Amino acid sequence: MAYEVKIEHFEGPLDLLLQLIESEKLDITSVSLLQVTEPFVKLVRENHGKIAPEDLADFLVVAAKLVYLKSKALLPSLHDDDLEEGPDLETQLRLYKTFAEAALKIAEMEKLGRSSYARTYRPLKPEVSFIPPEGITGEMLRELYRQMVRRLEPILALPKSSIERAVTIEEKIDQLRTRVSKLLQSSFHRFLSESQDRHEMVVSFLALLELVKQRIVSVEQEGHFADIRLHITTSV
Amino acid sequence: MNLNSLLEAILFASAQPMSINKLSELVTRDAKEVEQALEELKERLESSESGTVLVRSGQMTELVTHPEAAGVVRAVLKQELHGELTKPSLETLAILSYRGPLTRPEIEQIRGVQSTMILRNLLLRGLIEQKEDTRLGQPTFGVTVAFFKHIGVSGPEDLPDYLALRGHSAVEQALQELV
Amino acid sequence: MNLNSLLEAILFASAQPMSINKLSELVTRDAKEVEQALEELKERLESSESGTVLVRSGQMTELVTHPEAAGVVRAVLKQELHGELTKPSLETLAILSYRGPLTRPEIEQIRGVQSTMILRNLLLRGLIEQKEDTRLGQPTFGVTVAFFKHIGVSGPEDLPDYLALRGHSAVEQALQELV
Repeated sequence: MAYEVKIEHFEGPLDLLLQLIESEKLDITSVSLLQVTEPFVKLVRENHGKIAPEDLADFLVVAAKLVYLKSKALLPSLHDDDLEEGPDLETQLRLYKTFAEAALKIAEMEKLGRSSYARTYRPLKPEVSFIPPEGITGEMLRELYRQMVRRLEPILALPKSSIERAVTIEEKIDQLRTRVSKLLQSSFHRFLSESQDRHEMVVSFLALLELVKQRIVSVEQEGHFADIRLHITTSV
Repeated sequence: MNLNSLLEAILFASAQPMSINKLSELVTRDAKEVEQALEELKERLESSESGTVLVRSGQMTELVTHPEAAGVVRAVLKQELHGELTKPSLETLAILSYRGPLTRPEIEQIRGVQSTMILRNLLLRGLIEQKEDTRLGQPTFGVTVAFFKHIGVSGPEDLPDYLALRGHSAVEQALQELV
Repeated sequence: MNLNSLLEAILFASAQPMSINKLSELVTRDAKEVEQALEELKERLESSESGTVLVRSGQMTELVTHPEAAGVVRAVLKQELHGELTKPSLETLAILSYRGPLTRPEIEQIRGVQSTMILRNLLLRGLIEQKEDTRLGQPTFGVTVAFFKHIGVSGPEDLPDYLALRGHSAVEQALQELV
């Protein structure tokens, strides 16, 4: 696949997703999201160690959303409250792109080195006076010091709490996979029989063909007219 | 003396960013008149081809050297060219300069990645600051005068596509869905 | 950019008298051209009713505030000295009381915010002072004896919970890890 060589450096999950879509010269649509699901998941898996631990959870969230979207394309009945929650990926990516492009323009401006500078500060009177704040006490200083400590603590705990979050999301993706494969190991016959009417059956069949084409689903058939077995191939 | 010339003298003497409120206190005129006079000052500096410009970011304003003089001024101040901003820094600064002030969760929704450390770095460099307003109990952040000085513009409206992005209805809608 | 605007930017940034020779070196133009441009600058400042004027004394020249603004400029400097201390300033005093002396970058690591202007103000008010030690080429700062006296303690050891707070692990970790 073409992207394997092109994408070496990415800053966040949306940056990676956008690079994948752009390297394939696609627009941001729900269909193109499905198309880049596999390379996305693959790149996240391969770069597990290189992604900053505090960012990993966010990459996994996007991976989970993509796998979910793809699974839903296959099994419209699939529903997961957690993964439905929050902004839809397409909107989020469009918005991100707007600012990523603005950031590039700002980078160009920065490169010109046309900075403005403040006037050098030179105190008028070199002799220092003593002008203390009114009503300050040792207790107030202690409280201020404690406030600063409280501000620091979550920052220092960040790597640990992020790793914990990443584990939770990885479990979520596993659950999703299990559910999808269970549903899919059901035969093609059952897959189609879930359709309400003939029209829906055709749609399901076309959807399935598309998924096979995209290599999300592999198809096995033991003989002519035997039941067709489906397997999901997308994994994390 | 004109109010705008008086403000110029104050900003010159203080050699740091000052808030509209503080200026208004010092000259005992209301904030609106000060705003108006700062606008006049900005225009006068431009039209007289001054070597200084007025930079504005929200309530703060500062008198600084003209971006075109950057090279020589750096030599006078014996300053190095500041390190290049990283991509995540630029992204966050772009989001905050076009749409700020925003809370950390709002920034994270747009960037799709936790932003605690990047905000901390930008605060340490003085390129962003915590604003007085909070939203849903979260502090909000906005870019500082120092950021505009760094890239050599006099305020957010001088950024490329500012008006388009600031008022963009698609952006507006998406932000509302996100946050 | 005009030579006279460039000279204005230099004089503004350096904030001290400069010689014609030095200016001429900086802009790589001969002294005569610089003289000429300074004359133009002087006239431009006058005719545009600038809040600043160019003063000349022999070879030396300096950009200063307009004499008519003297009153308000004094008020600016007075306010800087006597205004109420902001929360960030008080925080900085708290860190330096318990954990000083520290360098500016160290203070910033603990506070998570750029602190140049705050240190400048606290120095000016005699609440902190530069200590003899330097660390990694940076000067260190500590509170003054006068400040300790003012809050009624004879030294940091008398501050409430001194030992626990001075060596607090979060602060130590911030100083070591968050660089």
